[in-house]
Amino acid sequence: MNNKITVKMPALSKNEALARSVVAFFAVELNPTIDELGDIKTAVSEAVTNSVVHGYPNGNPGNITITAEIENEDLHIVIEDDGVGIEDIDAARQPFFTTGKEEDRSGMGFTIMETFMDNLFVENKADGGLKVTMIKSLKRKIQE
Amino acid sequence: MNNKITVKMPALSKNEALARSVVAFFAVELNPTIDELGDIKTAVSEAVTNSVVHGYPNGNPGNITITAEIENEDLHIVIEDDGVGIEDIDAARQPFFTTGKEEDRSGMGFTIMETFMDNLFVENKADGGLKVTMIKSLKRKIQE
Amino acid sequence: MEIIYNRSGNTLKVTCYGELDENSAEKLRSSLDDNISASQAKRVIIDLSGLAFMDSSGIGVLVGRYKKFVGRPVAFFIYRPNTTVDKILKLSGIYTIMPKIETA
Amino acid sequence: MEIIYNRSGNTLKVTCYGELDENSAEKLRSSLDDNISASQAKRVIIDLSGLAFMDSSGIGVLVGRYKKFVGRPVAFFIYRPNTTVDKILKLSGIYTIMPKIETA
Ligand SMILES: Nc1ncnc2c1ncn2[C@@H]1O[C@H](COP(=O)(O)OP(=O)(O)O)[C@@H](O)[C@H]1O
Ligand SMILES: Nc1ncnc2c1ncn2[C@@H]1O[C@H](COP(=O)(O)OP(=O)(O)O)[C@@H](O)[C@H]1O
Repeated sequence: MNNKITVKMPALSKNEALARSVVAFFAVELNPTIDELGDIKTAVSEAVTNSVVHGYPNGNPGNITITAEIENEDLHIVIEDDGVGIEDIDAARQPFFTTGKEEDRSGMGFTIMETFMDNLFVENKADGGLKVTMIKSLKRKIQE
Repeated sequence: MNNKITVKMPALSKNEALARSVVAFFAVELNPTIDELGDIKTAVSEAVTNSVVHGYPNGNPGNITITAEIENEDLHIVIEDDGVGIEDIDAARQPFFTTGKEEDRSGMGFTIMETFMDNLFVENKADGGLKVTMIKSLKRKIQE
Repeated sequence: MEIIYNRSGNTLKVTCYGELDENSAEKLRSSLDDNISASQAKRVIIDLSGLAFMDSSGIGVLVGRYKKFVGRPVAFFIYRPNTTVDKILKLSGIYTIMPKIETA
Repeated sequence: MEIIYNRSGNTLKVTCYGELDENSAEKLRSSLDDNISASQAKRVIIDLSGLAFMDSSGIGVLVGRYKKFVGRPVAFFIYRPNTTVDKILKLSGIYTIMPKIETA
């Protein structure tokens, strides 16, 4: 039976650490290296932080839903919010692009997700909000 | 805004550690002592293990849903499964009562939950399965 | 869950590391059965100081070992449980069949 | 997130402990601004070896400090990032404005 967890929490700053830790804990089943675990935690943190910082600009934060699933030796992670979504996704994915305060945001979130994971899909949901899907393959390249 | 997380996972042995760890991580916001955190982890582990061991006796495990919520200085935890439920809940809550293999199960699960938490409610769900609600008050008795 | 054995004279000391729950209980159960039988020790000291976590599945393992070896010339002792584990062990009344000892 | 400062001559060494994310970024940001201004140091060495985690919020803090103090007589250096943090810092190109140093 493929293992799968779903975690739902309000889009609050203080939940960022919980979010990345749960996914990291879950991923341990796939026996990742410390560096792979660091990649996964960082990518999850970027997506979750985006929902917290950009998803609900009018205050009144809604939820973030995180799904992590193991399929064969791949870790599939989906991070969704019910916020405002992104008008031009291609532009938003460019390195250094940010609509945040330049003092705070580097515009490197999507670039980090893309670099640290094997696949990244970003889409607006039909009913509003952003859905980020990332896949990390933890197949051991060299048989150990 | 009161913080609240919901975690859903299949009722598998290997998820027991994840379940109690998520709740413990969440509870840290209430600034518990190490002993209080031990109580919470243990009580959650008992309820989750029950869903794994007793909830789905015919194989084919369904889901466990865990909700943890902070209300004032209380931690509310709800653990639900969609399994067979319990025919005689009063009997099941007695110390040493078990329908499990005597070699493995001590029958102390509910007793531990009751002792370690401030409130414990156990009920069968209308649509099948068990719902266990526990509350731990983390009010500091002596002002620090 | 890691399990380390130390034999000295008639005493077998078992030290458990990690988390003891339903998922890891079977490993400890079969390890204890094999090693206690093979050792023919008269005293088995179960050192719990390395356990970061234990729930009632641990009680199941301990009571089960007592029942399995009862009538044979072996006595069990529990050593250094942490606060939470100690509370569980007290609740279960296990110290009446496996006394807690202060030195090992 | 804990932040420790060590002054020696013209150099201020900042050591960060814990996790640096969006939630903790503001604490580091205002702490750096206050302490760098007060110290009037010429070199600020940011020791990241104690960080268990950092995401791009950390880049935001670092680039922000660079921009704030640019034109003033203070240079920033980065010291001992872990593998994952080093990858992020390289990606962001920050080493061109805050060189990584091997000894501090
Ligand atoms: N969940 C989201 N909801 C709304 N907008 C988002 C979301 N995630 C990202 N964005 C938009 O995409 C831009 C780029 O995101 P990112 O690369 O992570 O950089 P940063 O977060 O530093 O701005 C953001 O500035 C924001 O405009
Ligand atoms: N989630 C559940 N679904 C079905 N039955 C349950 C559930 N939880 C507990 N029970 C029943 O209640 C009994 C007592 O539970 P407990 O006190 O935890 O002891 P133990 O798990 O050691 O048997 C179990 O043996 C089982 O018959």
